[in-house]
Amino acid sequence: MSYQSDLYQQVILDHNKNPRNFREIEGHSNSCDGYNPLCGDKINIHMQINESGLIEDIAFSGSGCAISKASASMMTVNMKGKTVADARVMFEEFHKMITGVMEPQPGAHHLGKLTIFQGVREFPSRIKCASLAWHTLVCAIDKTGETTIE
Amino acid sequence: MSYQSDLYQQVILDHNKNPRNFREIEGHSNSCDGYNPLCGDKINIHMQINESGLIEDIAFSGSGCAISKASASMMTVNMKGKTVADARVMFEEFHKMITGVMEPQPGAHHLGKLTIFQGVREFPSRIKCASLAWHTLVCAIDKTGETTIE
Amino acid sequence: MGLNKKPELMPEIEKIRADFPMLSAKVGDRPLVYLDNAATTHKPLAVIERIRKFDSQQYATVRRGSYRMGEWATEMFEDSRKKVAAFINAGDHRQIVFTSGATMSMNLVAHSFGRKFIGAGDEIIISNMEHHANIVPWQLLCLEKGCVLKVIPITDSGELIMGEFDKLLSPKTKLVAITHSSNVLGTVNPIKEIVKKAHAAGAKVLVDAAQSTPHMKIDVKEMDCDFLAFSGHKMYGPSGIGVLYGKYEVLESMPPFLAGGDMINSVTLARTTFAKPPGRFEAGTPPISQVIGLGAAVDYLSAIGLDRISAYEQSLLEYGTELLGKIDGLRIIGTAPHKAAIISFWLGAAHPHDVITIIDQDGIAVRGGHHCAQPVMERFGIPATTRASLSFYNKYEELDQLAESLKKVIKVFG
Amino acid sequence: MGLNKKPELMPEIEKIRADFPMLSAKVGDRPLVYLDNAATTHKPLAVIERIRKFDSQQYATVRRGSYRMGEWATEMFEDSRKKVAAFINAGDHRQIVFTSGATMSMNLVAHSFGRKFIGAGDEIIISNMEHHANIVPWQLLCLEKGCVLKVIPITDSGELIMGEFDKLLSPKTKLVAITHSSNVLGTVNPIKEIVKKAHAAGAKVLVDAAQSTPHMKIDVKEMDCDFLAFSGHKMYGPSGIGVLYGKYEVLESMPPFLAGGDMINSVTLARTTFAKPPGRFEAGTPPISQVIGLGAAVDYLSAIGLDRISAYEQSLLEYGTELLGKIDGLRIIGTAPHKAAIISFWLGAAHPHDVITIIDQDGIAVRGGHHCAQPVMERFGIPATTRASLSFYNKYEELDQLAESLKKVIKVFG
Ligand SMILES: Cc1ncc(COP(=O)(O)O)c(C=O)c1O
Ligand SMILES: Cc1ncc(COP(=O)(O)O)c(C=O)c1O
Repeated sequence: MSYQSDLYQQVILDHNKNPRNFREIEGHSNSCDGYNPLCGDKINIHMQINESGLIEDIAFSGSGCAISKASASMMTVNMKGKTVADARVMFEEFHKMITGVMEPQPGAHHLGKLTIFQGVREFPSRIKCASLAWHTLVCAIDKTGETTIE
Repeated sequence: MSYQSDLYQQVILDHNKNPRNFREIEGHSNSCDGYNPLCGDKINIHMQINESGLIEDIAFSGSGCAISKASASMMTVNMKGKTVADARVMFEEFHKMITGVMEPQPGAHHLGKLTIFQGVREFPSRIKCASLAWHTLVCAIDKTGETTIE
Repeated sequence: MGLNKKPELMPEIEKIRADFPMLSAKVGDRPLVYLDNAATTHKPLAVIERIRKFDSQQYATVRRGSYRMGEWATEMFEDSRKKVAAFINAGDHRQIVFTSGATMSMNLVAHSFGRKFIGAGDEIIISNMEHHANIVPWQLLCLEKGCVLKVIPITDSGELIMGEFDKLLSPKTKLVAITHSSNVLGTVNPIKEIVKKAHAAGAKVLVDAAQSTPHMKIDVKEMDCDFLAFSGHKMYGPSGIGVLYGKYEVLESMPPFLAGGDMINSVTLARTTFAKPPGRFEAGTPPISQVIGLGAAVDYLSAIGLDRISAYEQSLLEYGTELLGKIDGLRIIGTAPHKAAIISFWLGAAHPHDVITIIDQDGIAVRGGHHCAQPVMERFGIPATTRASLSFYNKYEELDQLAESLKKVIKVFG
Repeated sequence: MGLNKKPELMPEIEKIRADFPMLSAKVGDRPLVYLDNAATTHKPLAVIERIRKFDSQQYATVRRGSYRMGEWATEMFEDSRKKVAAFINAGDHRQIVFTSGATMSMNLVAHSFGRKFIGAGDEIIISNMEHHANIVPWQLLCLEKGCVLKVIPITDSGELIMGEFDKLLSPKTKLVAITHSSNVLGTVNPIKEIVKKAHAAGAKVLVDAAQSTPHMKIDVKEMDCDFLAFSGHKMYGPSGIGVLYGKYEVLESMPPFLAGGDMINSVTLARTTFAKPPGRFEAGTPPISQVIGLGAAVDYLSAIGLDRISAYEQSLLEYGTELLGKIDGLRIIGTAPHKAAIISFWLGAAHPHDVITIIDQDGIAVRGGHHCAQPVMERFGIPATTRASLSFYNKYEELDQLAESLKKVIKVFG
């Protein structure tokens, strides 16, 4: 296990430095504020979902560590153009992957490049960093408005 | 140290079985209820003190262990006819004796037969049993009405 | 019946005794005969060594998501929570709140649940056999809130008069706070029946299990109680640690009690939001090493088996009851058919305080006093009792020694 | 100044380190470099062995006036109280209340003193550098009672703005609750001056000494504070034990908080009378072994000497501040001239959470987060800090290792 090969890969460091979709969406249809009280991370998700359940736009703002920021950034990139149903499936798969419940064999899931986060499982205290954006995504879809992972 | 020679001497056992002045005094001038919360002992003292501070009568009631009962009984026997000032001096001496602060050399104090309680010092948890009646006596003299030794 | 020793119920008794270093202690020149297990129990090496190992090789603070040392400590800490949950068959381990002791657990319920859900005119039912820890918090609550404390009376043998309980129950009843097993009488109360009736009346039930967790298998799902409180030090674990079990939805409905670090989600100087249970009720640095030690105690007890423990202790109880019953002038207080291995008695001639001083000279440790249960004393019209409370690490021979020593007391006071 | 190691201030450092078994622990294959002492401290063998000895050779319950084993345990227990009293120069040991931790000590004051003496419109003054344990209890109190929380602001270097304190003080002020030393900034506050002014305004003062008792000589008589709260586990003692010092006459004026055994004089089902302090505030079986262990910790610290500890830690602080100050992009948060050996910092490129994960790979344990002091974070406009908090058992070389490791972090995120 090495933090550089397993956790802080170049892609993650890049998304941390240059987060994609790091903005707000005016007149968004869905949103949620997500908190990780343990480390004080906050992620806000804005979404534009149309009547047929398609995610037309998604963006995030807030502050957090490299893992939570990169995770949010890569998630938004992946979510655009997906349906709400797809999003829920991917949330499940992502969660199973980072907690070590599911091995990310190629072809057996929809995660694509997101498998880069599989190394998180070796750093239990960082699992919540990687999952914060995802919990917040589901919360936004459910229009719950606020979520806290404990 | 032996409990029979040091603590439960015949005189004490006798006063426990046949406590003297174990009664109430109607129309008493002074009284106090004394409690030992640790063991639940209760001793009530009634006194008749005249204008010149002479203890004309003293009696006790309540429930307690052999040590507290015998101590109360022997105290009342000793107090009758003494002055309030005498009582205070004896309280001090008795207390010093049972806590081991004062050695009861003959002639150096006013305790007389009460030196039989000196063995209590070897049984720290019983010191309060021996002193309950005495604390209650001072409380009655002071007309405080209620006292608790902790 | 008869004076029947059944050592076959605990054939490895000497091995077990060797697990407890305190059992080879001496009092003066006499070996300690420890019969005060209802006050506190001794710790097996497994617990003592677990704490020592944790403190010297694994110690870190918990729950702060940090370096690995801290993560490992947190894992062990949460593992203890799971062990405790399994021990009382709680299912979801988030229903286990760690406190500093049973007293604290009950105070937590009084302050958090009580102050929110119990108001003027509401009623709380307790019984005449409660420990002060299950009386005074409710008295203080009722003083503050104007609620009313009702008391289930008990029979001369020390059993709840269930017909009276039925009469006390009403829509006004908000809480029934009842001991599972009395620390003076030994009586084991019919919790399942009480819970059923209380729930039918719309009341919640708190069970004081301080005296039962060490001695019998506890199943909170079967009991269906809303709260269960107990202490580590009475079940062969460390001092300074207790547990409050609460049904999750009940815990979730309750406001926090103690405030500080770790029980909050976010604090600003203006407003604070609180964590979910159990965190909500665990403010500040928890008793870390003690939680770890409690896990070891649970493992130890489970390895022996609560059923075997109960069976052997019941046999000790039967033996001791017979034996002491033969002593002239000795009156046993608490003779319910269903009781734990506690023998309280009143020895005509000698006050309990004198009894313990004298038998202490023989190395025998029993308790004399009101046992923090003054209303029981009043009920039986005595100021105090002498109490021998037994454990699976006791032997029949220790009861023989107690009986012999009591005969000496009678001789002194005869 | 300059990068000046002064090992002569603690010439026996290796001997001291050998006293702490945890200091030879490994994290993976790296020796542990423990710099999270503000969170919790490791225990010397003297403490670990004292607890083990007590639990295996001397264990009994306390304060119930019983057999000799129990009397001896009570004596040791009360002896610890006297040691703690002497440690903070409290004089009368009845002013020492044992609690489960600093958090509990402050909650005790909030519930007992607060709910009795603080009402609608009254004011409580805290500061902008408090730990949540010294914020949330007062927020909850004010929510309930309608009192108002006032906050002393702090300067950019992390010092109280005393002029603002003067303005906040008024006849409405009932309590000033202030930390002696900040767990994030390190700042040591001028308690004597604060107490003097508060008393002149008729307010009582509670000092949160969780971060100062381990590091500097405390003299409550000189401070003249009304309450002082601290934890065992932060001063090289066991977890699960804390202390509330209170002036006797103040404690005596307060109602009980937790209710149960040992805090009462007499209980009937109708009425209960309470014991005098400290017993009034120590309901239930106390953390017995932990009290004994705390006594051993106090002995250990006193033997080294708090003055020597302070001097050496100050030198470590100076060295570390210089060293880390040289790291590019590293901003130290908390630069008061009078501070304890805590270095909090913000490392531009890397979030504290990432910092600790990376340096953890080198065996270095520091804390990253808000340190249960979110208002401090807000004040400095950062979400979290990385914090190295030092102890007299740390070495200059460990700070060198920290600096080296931080440089790696910068390389990763550069
Ligand atoms: C029935 C019962 N309830 C509650 C308690 C209180 O337990 P603790 O003192 O460990 O808080 C005790 C023990 O003293 C007890 O016997
Ligand atoms: C300044 C300060 N106050 C209070 C506390 C709370 O102490 P504990 O968690 O031991 O109750 C801490 C430690 O976390 C602290 O640093």
